[in-house]
Amino acid sequence: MLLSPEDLGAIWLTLKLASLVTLLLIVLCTPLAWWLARTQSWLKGPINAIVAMPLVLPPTVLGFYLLLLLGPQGSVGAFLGQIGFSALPFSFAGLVVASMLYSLPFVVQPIQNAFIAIGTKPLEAAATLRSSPWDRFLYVALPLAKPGYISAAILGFAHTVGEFGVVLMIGGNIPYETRVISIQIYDHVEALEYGQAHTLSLLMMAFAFIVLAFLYGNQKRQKHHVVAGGVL
Amino acid sequence: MLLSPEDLGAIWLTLKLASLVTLLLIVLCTPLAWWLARTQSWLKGPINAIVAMPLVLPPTVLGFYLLLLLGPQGSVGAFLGQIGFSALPFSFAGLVVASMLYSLPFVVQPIQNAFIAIGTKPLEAAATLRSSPWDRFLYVALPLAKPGYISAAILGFAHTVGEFGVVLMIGGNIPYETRVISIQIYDHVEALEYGQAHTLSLLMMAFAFIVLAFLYGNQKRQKHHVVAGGVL
Amino acid sequence: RALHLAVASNFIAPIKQLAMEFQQETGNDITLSFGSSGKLFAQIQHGAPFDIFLSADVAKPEALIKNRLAEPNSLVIYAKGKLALWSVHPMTGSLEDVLQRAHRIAIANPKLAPYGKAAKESLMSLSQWDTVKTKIVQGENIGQTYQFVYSQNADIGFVAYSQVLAGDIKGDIIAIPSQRHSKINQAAVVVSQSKNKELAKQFMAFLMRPDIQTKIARFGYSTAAD
Amino acid sequence: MNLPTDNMLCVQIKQPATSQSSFSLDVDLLLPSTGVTALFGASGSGKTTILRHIAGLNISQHSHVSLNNNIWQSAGGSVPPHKRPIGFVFQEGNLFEHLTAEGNLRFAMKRANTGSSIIAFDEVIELMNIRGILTQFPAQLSGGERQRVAIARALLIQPQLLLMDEPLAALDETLKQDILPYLEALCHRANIPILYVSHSLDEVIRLADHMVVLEKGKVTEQGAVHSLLGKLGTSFSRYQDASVVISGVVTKQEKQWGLSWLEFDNQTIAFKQGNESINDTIRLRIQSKDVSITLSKDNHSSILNHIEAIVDETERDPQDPSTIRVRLLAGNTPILAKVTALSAHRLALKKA
Amino acid sequence: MNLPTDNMLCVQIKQPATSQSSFSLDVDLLLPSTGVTALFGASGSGKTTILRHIAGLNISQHSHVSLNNNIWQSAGGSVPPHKRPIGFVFQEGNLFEHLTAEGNLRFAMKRANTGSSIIAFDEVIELMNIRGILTQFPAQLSGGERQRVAIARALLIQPQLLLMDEPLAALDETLKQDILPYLEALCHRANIPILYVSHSLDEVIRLADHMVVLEKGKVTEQGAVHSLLGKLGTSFSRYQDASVVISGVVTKQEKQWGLSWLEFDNQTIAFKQGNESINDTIRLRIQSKDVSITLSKDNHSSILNHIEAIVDETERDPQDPSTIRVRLLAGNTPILAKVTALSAHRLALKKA
Ligand SMILES: Nc1ncnc2c1ncn2[C@@H]1O[C@H](COP(=O)(O)OP(=O)(O)OP(=O)(O)O)[C@@H](O)[C@H]1O
Ligand SMILES: Nc1ncnc2c1ncn2[C@@H]1O[C@H](COP(=O)(O)OP(=O)(O)OP(=O)(O)O)[C@@H](O)[C@H]1O
Ligand SMILES: [Mg+2]
Ligand SMILES: [Mg+2]
Repeated sequence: MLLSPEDLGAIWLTLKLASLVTLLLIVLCTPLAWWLARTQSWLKGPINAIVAMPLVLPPTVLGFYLLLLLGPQGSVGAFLGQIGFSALPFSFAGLVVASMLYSLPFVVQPIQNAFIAIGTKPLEAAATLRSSPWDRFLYVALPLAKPGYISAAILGFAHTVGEFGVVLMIGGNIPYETRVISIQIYDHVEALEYGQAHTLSLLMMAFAFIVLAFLYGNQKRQKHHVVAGGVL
Repeated sequence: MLLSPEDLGAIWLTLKLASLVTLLLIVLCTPLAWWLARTQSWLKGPINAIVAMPLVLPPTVLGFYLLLLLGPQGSVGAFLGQIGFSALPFSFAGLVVASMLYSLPFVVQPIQNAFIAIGTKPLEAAATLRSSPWDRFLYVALPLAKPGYISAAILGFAHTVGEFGVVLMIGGNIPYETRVISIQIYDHVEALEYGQAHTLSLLMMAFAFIVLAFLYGNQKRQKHHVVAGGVL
Repeated sequence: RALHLAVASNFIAPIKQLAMEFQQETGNDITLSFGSSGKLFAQIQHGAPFDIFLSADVAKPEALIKNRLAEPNSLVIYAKGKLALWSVHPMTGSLEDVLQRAHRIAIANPKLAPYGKAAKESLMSLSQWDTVKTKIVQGENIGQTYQFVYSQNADIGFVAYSQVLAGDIKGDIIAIPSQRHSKINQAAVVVSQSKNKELAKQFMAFLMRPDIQTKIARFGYSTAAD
Repeated sequence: MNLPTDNMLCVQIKQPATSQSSFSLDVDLLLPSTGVTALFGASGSGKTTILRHIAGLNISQHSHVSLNNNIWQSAGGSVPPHKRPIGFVFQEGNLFEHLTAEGNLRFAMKRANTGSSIIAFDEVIELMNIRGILTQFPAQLSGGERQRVAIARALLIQPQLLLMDEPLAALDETLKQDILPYLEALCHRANIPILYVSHSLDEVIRLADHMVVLEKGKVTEQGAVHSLLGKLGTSFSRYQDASVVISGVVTKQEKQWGLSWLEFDNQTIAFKQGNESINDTIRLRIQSKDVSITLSKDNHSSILNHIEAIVDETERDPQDPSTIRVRLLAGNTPILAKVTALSAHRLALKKA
Repeated sequence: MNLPTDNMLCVQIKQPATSQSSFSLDVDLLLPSTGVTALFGASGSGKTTILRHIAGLNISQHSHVSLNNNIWQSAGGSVPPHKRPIGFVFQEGNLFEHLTAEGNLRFAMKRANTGSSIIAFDEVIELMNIRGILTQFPAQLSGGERQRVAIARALLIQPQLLLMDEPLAALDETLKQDILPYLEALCHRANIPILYVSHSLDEVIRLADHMVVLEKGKVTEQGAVHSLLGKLGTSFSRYQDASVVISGVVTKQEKQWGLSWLEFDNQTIAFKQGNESINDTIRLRIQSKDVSITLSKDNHSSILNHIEAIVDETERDPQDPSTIRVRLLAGNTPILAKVTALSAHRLALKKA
């Protein structure tokens, strides 16, 4: 099973992309999920819906709209250009942004639900123990929301690895820069190089399986430290 | 804003597909999520990982493998053929199966987390009230897991609507039968019929926005019926 | 029974019109399915219910015949693509100047798309490939390549002449001489499993009729006769 | 085993210590399946764990649980919790958060054994004084309100055995005074045995016929409350308010004074009239600290009851040198008195 | 307002009824910011809600809360809960499920006001008897163990005001006996005022200097325990065990008998020796049911204390016709006695 340097490059790029996207998403989604979990504002419904919106479009089409938006003619692209950013399309940074947008709901939702499940009691207890909002968020809410974070990380990571349409559009399939492994496999399939496609797919699934099985295995039934002899 | 009969057909097909897939997934994922939430078995990690596996492959590639598997030469396809089923690829039934596979983790995960968050206490209380395992599942676990179900339904539905690669590959893009709206939009873009693509995309987003905003708006902070004057 | 055509995505616009005409002429319904040639190929291999396959290249129909999945003698070249260098903005100076000035040059994936292969060959024959290699971004197919230029993320791109004709932005075009690259022939075959071979053959004949070939040319292709 | 376990609640539990917890439980109880049995013991002694085993929420291989010869748990297997005809009032309430108070009660009523609807909805609501809060969700209830709903819920399942884990801890005196007599009456009327965990000796003595004292997962005392209270020097008498329970027949009632008289062992004693009638056999508890000893019969005191007795035994409390416990015998009936050492000295109390 | 609120805990809360709940709270309390104040009232009367307002967990616009002139809540704004120097023992414990017992305590210690580390870790652990369970998670603790950890946690935050919502409800007598005196000593030593919700009059009287009686969200009585207990006919005296508290000076101690003598109003009374010393001023509670009235001084009884008093007032309990409450005056000190109507009749007790 020999991998070409291009395959290796794609694997490396994929890992880098998926890790970075997952990490950034978790950081960025945390305040959003927190707000969504606690707010009584009427904005909650609409914002939740907006978060899920990118899902509804076919990825390549979403990619096309992103191209329009981020291109020199697009409102966002023009603005970024003005403040001195280099263009996002066809760059690794662009891949990161696009993947984040597309995997957003899979990270927000589990975290949000985990925050909801905590309720107010532990936070109230912390507040009476001189724990500031920030402190109680870090030391009470976050640890209690751990299962949600694991779910979010898994879904976000896996979805970014497999994501393809958006990445293809925004990335421009540049070897060693934006050609991730999913594009590489896709190319093999389209070029009828089925043997290479199988090899890469298998490799990817095996790797993912090991990572995920490990992550899940570590996800304990945190809520209830096993009751001696408990039956339910 | 005029929609062609093909557009309307695609819309109808999409709604049918997404609703059916979401419904079936919720029904099928419930026992799986329940088992995953409660078991101490070592199989938990691996099975959880397997559920997330389809995510890791690019959708068209996944579709390709499904085609291999479900086609007349494929092991599953041959078996289904022998027991008298018509072939799944290029049929609506095939779309349903493929979409379910692909959206599975987004439905399993939120439900599983919701079940974990319930803990054993309410179930124990129910057991002492002559509630059989089945009864307490229906009348205690399910209602308490409601936020998880809403998340699962939203993610599953949205993901199925936007899904495209798998559906294109397994469905064969047959109008009125397997050409869902995401493929239709894709075709419009490919044919450079950008106007029609924009119209359909907008329509789809608007529709999804309304449905999601409504769903989320109804998702109350169930866990805590608002405390009069509570500040946290 | 309707005749079921599997058509490469780059031929969506012409085939829609031709199918309508065929329906009017013969009263036979036509169903159209689109996709990349590679996908359609894989689908036919696994029992897709298509009668005719209109590919974007010749290799895949030939491969189908070789695998006994298509009728041996049914292969026809129904269209020949014309490659064009396209930009939304005016292009001045020689082709070389234009290529040197550009920041991003869009081409279709040479491995997958005939237009991509042609673009690469043209660049090589112009001895430009090595100097512009790093500026190239690849679309998965010719449709994406067009979108790169359309959205101006790439300043120029090698697209199909047919696309520029169909699109709402005309911009500036430089035609690439066809001798700089191998032919962009698009071939069609009748699928072996078709249960509608008579009608299929009828459609193949229709497709190659001179008046129809002229119509195809109007979409920006060279005709089979050229 | 050929024990006569016909009308018995038989509970043998061996729960070994685990890596999770150093706590181990090893008890062997044979309790009458009528009346109230109190489970008494320090915090962490295993009271809740025993109830969980009886309910089938915990199981351990080497346990045996049976009620009236219906085996719930043995080496041969285990009846699942929902098939055991019990009612369980949890220490923490455990109401269903997704249902209103009324929803919680209806949940129980729908699943109740309809054959034996002895306990009526309205009656329970009234007693627990929860009519006003029926539409509220548990998160909107006060601690005591939650506890009352939990008791009501456990009653409405129409149990054949009621397991109550400190059911009245969060309730005030007044409510306790309303609820306790009802529980007492209930266990007689419906013949429902109650296993009752409580820290309040008052409650225990008021309610219980039988009692089990636990210490670190082991039983240190068990028997009729009657006899346990009369014994000096048991681990039980360390608990502040040693007392005895006497049984007798009601012989006289004077409505004018709100008093009834009980006759036992040829002695009479007046007590506050309740709903007993003449010739009823009833039990009274006499706390040792309420008993004073006098050598002469004095008629100028507001103390109404005078019982002739002889000193049977005196014991100094090792932890409290100021106090002497005196065991008296009024005929054959033991009575305990707690007096200061100084008084005992002055009166020269010693075994007769 | 120009009230002298320097050493006062000032609590005015107006929480109107909402669509969620028909309960409304309207209280106006001015409490001394030293010693123990008991909050007493039926289940659902609003005790927990008051504590939540003081802690800042509930806020309402029309409230005013201040301690020693530090305003925590007023129309002008609200100090957030984590900036109020309080310790809160919740009725339900509310331990952090993701931390061990020790983790819960360390959480508090890390955030404690380091300036005033009066309460030491080891001391608290020892007192609460929780050393053995420090490594366990809350889900692995018994009810009483959880409650003890919660108390320890609230103490280790080194509060300047301790809010305790039935902290001892799940604890047994023995533990209570260990913990109560400590709390008592603590509030003196560290000068930490305690607001204490309890259903147990025993606890209240043992601990409290001041007391507030709540009914349906309104204050019906408030004042020094001392004076409230002596008043007849207050809503408070409906609670079973009316009593008085007398203050006096310790004049004599006899180790041999484990007794001390208290002198008040020219009378002496013996009591069980504690850690008081000669000349200390201390308080004793005398329960009305422990007081009997005799017309002659009789030396043959084990009753040690005899106090000369005159009958000041008698009152029949409307709910219990068998009982008469008698208010006596020993000098100027009121003493309550609860006797049977029959005895009162026999002794012909009436206002002197
Ligand atoms: N979150 C809430 N929403 C609506 N009503 C509430 C809420 N919390 C409490 N109540 C109501 O407010 C009243 C007072 O409650 P609170 O908890 O203060 O009572 P309490 O005096 O502490 O009672 P207990 O001794 O039973 O704990 C109760 O009638 C209760 O039903
Ligand atoms: N799930 C568990 N895992 C490990 N240890 C436990 C668990 N539950 C209880 N224990 C331990 O078992 C012992 C007995 O607990 P149990 O709840 O039976 O006590 P209890 O007598 O009900 O006490 P309390 O009066 O405080 O409620 C305690 O020491 C406790 O720490
Ligand atoms: Mg317990
Ligand atoms: Mg309360």
